[in-house]
Amino acid sequence: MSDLVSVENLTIDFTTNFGDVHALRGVSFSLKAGEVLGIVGESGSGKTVACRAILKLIAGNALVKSGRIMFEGSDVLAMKDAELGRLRGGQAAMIFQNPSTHLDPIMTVGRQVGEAMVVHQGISWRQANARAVGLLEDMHIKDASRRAGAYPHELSGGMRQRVMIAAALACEPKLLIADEPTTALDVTVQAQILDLLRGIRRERKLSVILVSHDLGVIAEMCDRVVVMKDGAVLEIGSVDQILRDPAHEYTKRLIASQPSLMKPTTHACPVATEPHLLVKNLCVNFYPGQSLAAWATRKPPQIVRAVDNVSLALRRGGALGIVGESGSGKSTIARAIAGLVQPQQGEIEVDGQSLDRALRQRRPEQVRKLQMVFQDPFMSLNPAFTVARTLAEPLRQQNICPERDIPERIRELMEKVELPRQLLDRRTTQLSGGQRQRVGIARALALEPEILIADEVTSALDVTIQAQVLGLFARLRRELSLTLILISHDLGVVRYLCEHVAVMQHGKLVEYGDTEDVLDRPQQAYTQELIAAIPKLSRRTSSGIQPGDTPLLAAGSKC
Amino acid sequence: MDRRVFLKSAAFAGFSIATLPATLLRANADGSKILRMAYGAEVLTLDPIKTTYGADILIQGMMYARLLHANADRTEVGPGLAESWDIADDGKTYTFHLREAKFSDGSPITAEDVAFSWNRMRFQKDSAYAAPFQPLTKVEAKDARTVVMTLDRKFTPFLTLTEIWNTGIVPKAAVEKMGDDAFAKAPVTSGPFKFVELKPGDRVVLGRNEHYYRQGEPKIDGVEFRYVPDDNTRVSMLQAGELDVCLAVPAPRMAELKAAGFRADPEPSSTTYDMLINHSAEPFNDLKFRQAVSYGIDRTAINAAVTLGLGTPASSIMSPTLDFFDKSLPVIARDVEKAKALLAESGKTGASFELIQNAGSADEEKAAVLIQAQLAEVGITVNIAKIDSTQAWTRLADGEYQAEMNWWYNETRDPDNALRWCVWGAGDNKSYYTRYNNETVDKLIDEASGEADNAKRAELYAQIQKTVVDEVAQVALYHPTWLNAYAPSVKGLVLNVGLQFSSIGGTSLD
Amino acid sequence: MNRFSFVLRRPIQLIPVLLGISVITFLLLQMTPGDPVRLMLGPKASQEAIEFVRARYGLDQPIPVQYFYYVLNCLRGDFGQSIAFRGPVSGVIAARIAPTVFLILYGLVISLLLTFALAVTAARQRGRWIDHLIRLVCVAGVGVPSYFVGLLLIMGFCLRLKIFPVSGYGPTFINNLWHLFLPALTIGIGVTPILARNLRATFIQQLDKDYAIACRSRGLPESYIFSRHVFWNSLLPTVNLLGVVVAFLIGGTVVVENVFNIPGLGNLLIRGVLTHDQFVVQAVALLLAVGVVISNFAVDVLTAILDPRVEL
Amino acid sequence: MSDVMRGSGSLAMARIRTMPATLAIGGAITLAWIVVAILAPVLTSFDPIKVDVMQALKPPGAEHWFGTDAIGRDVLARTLFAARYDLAMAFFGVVGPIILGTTIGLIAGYLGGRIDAVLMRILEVTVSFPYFVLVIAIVAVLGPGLKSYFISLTLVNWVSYARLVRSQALVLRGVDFVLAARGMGFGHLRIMLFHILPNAIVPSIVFVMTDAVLAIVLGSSLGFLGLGVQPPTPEWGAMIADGQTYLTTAWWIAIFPGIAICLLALGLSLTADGLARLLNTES
Repeated sequence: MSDLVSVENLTIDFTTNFGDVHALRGVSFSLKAGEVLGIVGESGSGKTVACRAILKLIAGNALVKSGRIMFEGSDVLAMKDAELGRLRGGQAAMIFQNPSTHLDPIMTVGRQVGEAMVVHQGISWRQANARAVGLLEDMHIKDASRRAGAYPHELSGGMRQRVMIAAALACEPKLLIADEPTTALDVTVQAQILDLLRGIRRERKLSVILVSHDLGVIAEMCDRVVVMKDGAVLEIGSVDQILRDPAHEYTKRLIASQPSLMKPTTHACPVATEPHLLVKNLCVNFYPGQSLAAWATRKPPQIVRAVDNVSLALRRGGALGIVGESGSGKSTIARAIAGLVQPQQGEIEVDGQSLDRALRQRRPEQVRKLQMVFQDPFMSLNPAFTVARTLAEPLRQQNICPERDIPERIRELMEKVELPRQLLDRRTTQLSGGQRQRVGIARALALEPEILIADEVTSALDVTIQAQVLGLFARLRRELSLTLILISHDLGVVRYLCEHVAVMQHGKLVEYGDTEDVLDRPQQAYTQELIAAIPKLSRRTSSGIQPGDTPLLAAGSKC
Repeated sequence: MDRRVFLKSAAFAGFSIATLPATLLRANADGSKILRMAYGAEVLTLDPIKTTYGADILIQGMMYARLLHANADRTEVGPGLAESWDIADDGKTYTFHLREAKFSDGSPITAEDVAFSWNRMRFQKDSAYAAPFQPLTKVEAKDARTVVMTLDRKFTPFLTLTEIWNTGIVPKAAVEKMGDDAFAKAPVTSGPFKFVELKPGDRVVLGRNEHYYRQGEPKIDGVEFRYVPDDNTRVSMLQAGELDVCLAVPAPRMAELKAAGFRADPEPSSTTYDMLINHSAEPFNDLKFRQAVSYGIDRTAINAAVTLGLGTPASSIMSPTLDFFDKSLPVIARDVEKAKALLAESGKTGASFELIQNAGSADEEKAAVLIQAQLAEVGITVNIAKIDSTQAWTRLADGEYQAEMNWWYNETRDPDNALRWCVWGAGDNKSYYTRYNNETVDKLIDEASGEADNAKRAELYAQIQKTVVDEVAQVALYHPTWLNAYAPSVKGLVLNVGLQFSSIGGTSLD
Repeated sequence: MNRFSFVLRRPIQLIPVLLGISVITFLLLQMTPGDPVRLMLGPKASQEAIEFVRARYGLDQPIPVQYFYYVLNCLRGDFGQSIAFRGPVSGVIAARIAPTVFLILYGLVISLLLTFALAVTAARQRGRWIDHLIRLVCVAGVGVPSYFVGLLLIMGFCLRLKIFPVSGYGPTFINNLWHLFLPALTIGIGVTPILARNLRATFIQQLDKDYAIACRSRGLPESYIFSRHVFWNSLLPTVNLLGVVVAFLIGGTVVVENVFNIPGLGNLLIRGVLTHDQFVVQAVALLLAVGVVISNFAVDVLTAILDPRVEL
Repeated sequence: MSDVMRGSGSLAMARIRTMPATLAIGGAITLAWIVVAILAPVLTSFDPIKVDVMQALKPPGAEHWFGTDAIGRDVLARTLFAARYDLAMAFFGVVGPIILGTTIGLIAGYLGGRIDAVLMRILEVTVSFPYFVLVIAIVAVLGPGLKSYFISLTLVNWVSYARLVRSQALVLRGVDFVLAARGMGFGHLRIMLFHILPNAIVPSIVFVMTDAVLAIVLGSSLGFLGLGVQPPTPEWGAMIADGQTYLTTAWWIAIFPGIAICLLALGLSLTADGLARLLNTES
């Protein structure tokens, strides 16, 4: 088999206001016809630039320093507009990570699927529409002829991704480049889309380049895999070979950082009798803004039950994971407990003492006891503050210690979260995602809480950083004997940190129990579905690598 | 709805509208001779008794015939609707004999209509300008063609008052039928023109009154009287051929218009531009201070700067165009030393006063700034306050001011009316709100109005003029001229000293 | 629920706005020193006549009573009497609506044409000298006062070239296109820089959006992507800005109407404020407020037509 | 890419290097006008209010570079001194609105609920009012002058800032770091001042310069209509109004102040443009 695409020694720089950035440094790889090639790497690794370059979809400030890209023998980078027009869509097509931004929001999806056919093949809009409906049916979209008239916002995320695939396939390309096609989707939807991709690949004899940060996805889908880091290719090989016997240190670390492969840290938990935190019959309703017209016509107010009669109990020092897909209400529970959302019903007790549902009514020491760490490291810190100020503020406001002790306290906090003191004078915007998340943890710890609520704290982080932060959690929990509530969509993360797990769907508690029981022997259909949807990695890795054993994780897994 | 089709057609429509060739759109004149004139104030009412406003006065003068008719420059007043008149020996009874004439609707003008119009003007409560007619006590129709008016004293100027615009004759039947408000919007007229259209804030259109009593007049088909507040826009419109007459041209633009072939010569006016001062308040309650101010001001320089020499510096409070103007009075020459001495005598060294100026009036601002600069050299500080005219008038009338830039004109050439307006302390308006009150002057004014002998009257008026100048009743600055410009095609049109186009009937338009 | 159901809600939202405006205008005018009747009758009017007329217009009543009767009369469709024009306000206003509406719409059409021409050119020639030039002109144009533009236009087109009339408002539609061209152009020049700048920026921003990249990946030509996708997506922010601009314009026509002597509402309003013509000011302010609300409403409708996502 | 930006020391350097040209030029022009305003007495030997009727209407020449006006005042001197007044209008026309508007926007956006509803009704009323007319009406109440201008602009123009800040505050109050601050039990005032305000004010800062341009145009329009500065103080709008009569015979009276306004406005607009670019690249 000959190479369909070959990328040879490609070097691309971006000129920015802050100087040149080396996006790709001498990248070479090739794709054989009919093959599925995976490109894996963390953010900034250059994987997206590399695959976009194949269609010459590079930004205006990109500068090709060297190298070429051959597509069936012709140099893509040397192509003129007309040739590019034939290549893109006609020969090779691309689908992207976020289907909601990559579709034109104000054009019906049928038209978007059909327009390439009109432009490239010169057929009429009517014919194009008919074909688009057919394509949408091929993508397993039910009621396709009606859906074709819908706008993207009227469709679910998974459906939008199907539309984008249909649009890409409209002109029957040979190559499909899929750039993180499932990252923005819930795990069950991800499984469906991956299924679909497998199907169309088989039926249409497509060659595929699949870019992902998720080794699990790569492992399930690909024949060969390219591992990239900092704009360079570290190694290329068959999936089995890379997973079983990675040559490069980084690849090993990448594999070891996969939560599903990490050894649970929950085995040595202390046992207490009285529940530390008790949540009884919690209900949180949202009232989407009621219109005057509705009020005038005496329509009953619309209620969205974000949390529906949920009860939980947690022992001192215990760790509870709450899992669920987006919209399941898991974050709302966390916020309701922390007092940031006021529930309509239910009791929250800490050490047998009832907490007021309104944060303002809680006593200062009650507020202190319960602290939260937030999801998005780019949103959870005040960008106007320095690190020192971020940490000093709670100490000062809640009178944790005398004013003169504050600098010392701040240094201790920095040590606790393993950050160098030099960062104290930095603006929070000058930190990396992982550093920010540690500052966020330090800020929560400043108030010396007993219960820590961690809301998707690692989902925005790269997997190796995630592993480090998870390790930190595990250590802090043990050292400070914290009671932990961990909200996550990732069952691996929960398994790593928590001995109890609650599975949520549509605001209701679906399953609740010991982590091992629930995850290994799920009783409920939804839980089973959830677990089945996770791309499996473990079965293809060798026992040669000891998860949790790499130097980087050592700090985080003392127990 | 397909939004693209919608938007595209909207865009196309907009585009085609905006690109229609402008030359195709010019309106064609239909050949009728309409005199187009514009003024800086707008016409507010067409009822002659309800206003004292320049724009109203101008337009109403062309709409309503009066008992007497003035010639073009108002040097003489002759027969109008009244063919002749008798004055009783005691000077208290005037009998007017009417000619045969019709209103614009073809109904006859009777003595009944005249009596009605005059009684309305004199006695109706909201008649704005009954003041000059105080001696008049009774107006009645003796028969269909005879009107008798009775005065309570001998009053020589009376005959000249019968030409003032607000004595215009209105049809009794129409006014009573329509009511005041409706009549004021669509009146039946007695003068050279009939009413055609009133667009408030924009224009009044008049048409030829076929029933006008002066045979062969008017010679033109109508008048379009437009309101164009901005002086320069008005001039531009004349230059661009959109107007035939531009009223109130800014002085600096007269030469330019004349050079461009327009008839742009200053026309005599009865106007006096002055600084009104409040005699009842500090610091102008002091004669020495008033004199210091008067000597400190350079009237010649102000006249030169504001009218560019088209007016004359004031020597008297009265305009030189009025009868019995005292030519022997000199223009007060600026004398800083004398002013300083007077100021020291007044004991008000370092005094300051606020000078109110109407916002938007360039001439007033110029004069005010000059006064400010000139008095600064004397040692008097002037603070200029630009305020809108409503406030300015209210403060003036309420006496809550120190000094204000102002001007006034006189409807007649007889000075009685003028002096009663501006220095007669017994009057309703307290000497034009200056609160100047000299009983001797009041007495002299009454005496002069009852005197039939012109030589004696001249003497009395000279005495009055000297007194009020010496006492600085108001600080007269200069006497401007009417500055109007006429297109070359306009023949025979003159604005007379009393702000009337008495010559409109004989005006032609080539 | 229907996306367009806001059409029904709008009139209800108008009520508090109108009440607020009437109270503010009422108070403002009461606080302004000066007597409207004196100005109405002219400088030589007698005190007696003034008192009589004041009583006739009810100006001798206490302020709350005046306001109460005002609101009551409004509800009956009587907007009061104009002191200066000695007649019902409705008549005075009716004569002035057309010029202002015409002027604003005309000005908008001109500015939209200019805006699209400039913004499309700049966006398509992005980064070239013409783009820089357009951008500079737009930046510079924001600060040119419209009265100055008006003066220069009159000098050039009316006096030197004699192509357009200096002023006025003609009797026919065609006539008005000609009469109001310069005033409308003045308005257009005033508004275009803001709109064009915004639209150009949006075009360029949208050209880099994910969906545009996705279109490129499907081999659609640049011109097609621009005309079918980017253009329509870019209209939304500009349409919203247009709403603000129109509201601004409605007040801003005052200056233009003054310079070009157009017998419109803006002119009337300023005159009313300065002569204390209470009911005229009240009514014009309310009317203009309704105009602002209508323009916002039009923007909402347009947004809803353009953007299927909008729920109002 | 973003890692590069975090290189610590070079950040300040990078910022200078990346300062948009428009900011540099606009800043220079604006600064130049400020210098002119301060040094006006040094830059010209003429007194801007000194009347000399004999010297009236002199065209630009060796002695009077910009000529003289109708009462013989030096146009150059008046144009230079007028910069003081017009700059003051730009400054004060913005300061009041930004303080009032930010406060209201912050309270409405952060607290929401009924307070927000009431404040937004007030905003709606203000917005529905023809902007220019409201300013004129308030000036008519207070009398012309810088003080009335300042008050009226504050009362009218706060809405722009209130809207900008409110929309930011609405977003920010749901953002994690604000939730974190609430979760740590901080008071509303503290959260508003230290957590919301510094982050919500950026669009306002960008808008300030544009708004200053509008303030100058508005202020000079008032001067043009005769409702601005009291004579004889020089102000550009009033000077243009003065010169309008002489446009065909003595063009210099109106044209030079006209150019002056456009130049200052250009300086401020360019600064605004540059500032917007700078702050946008940062975020």
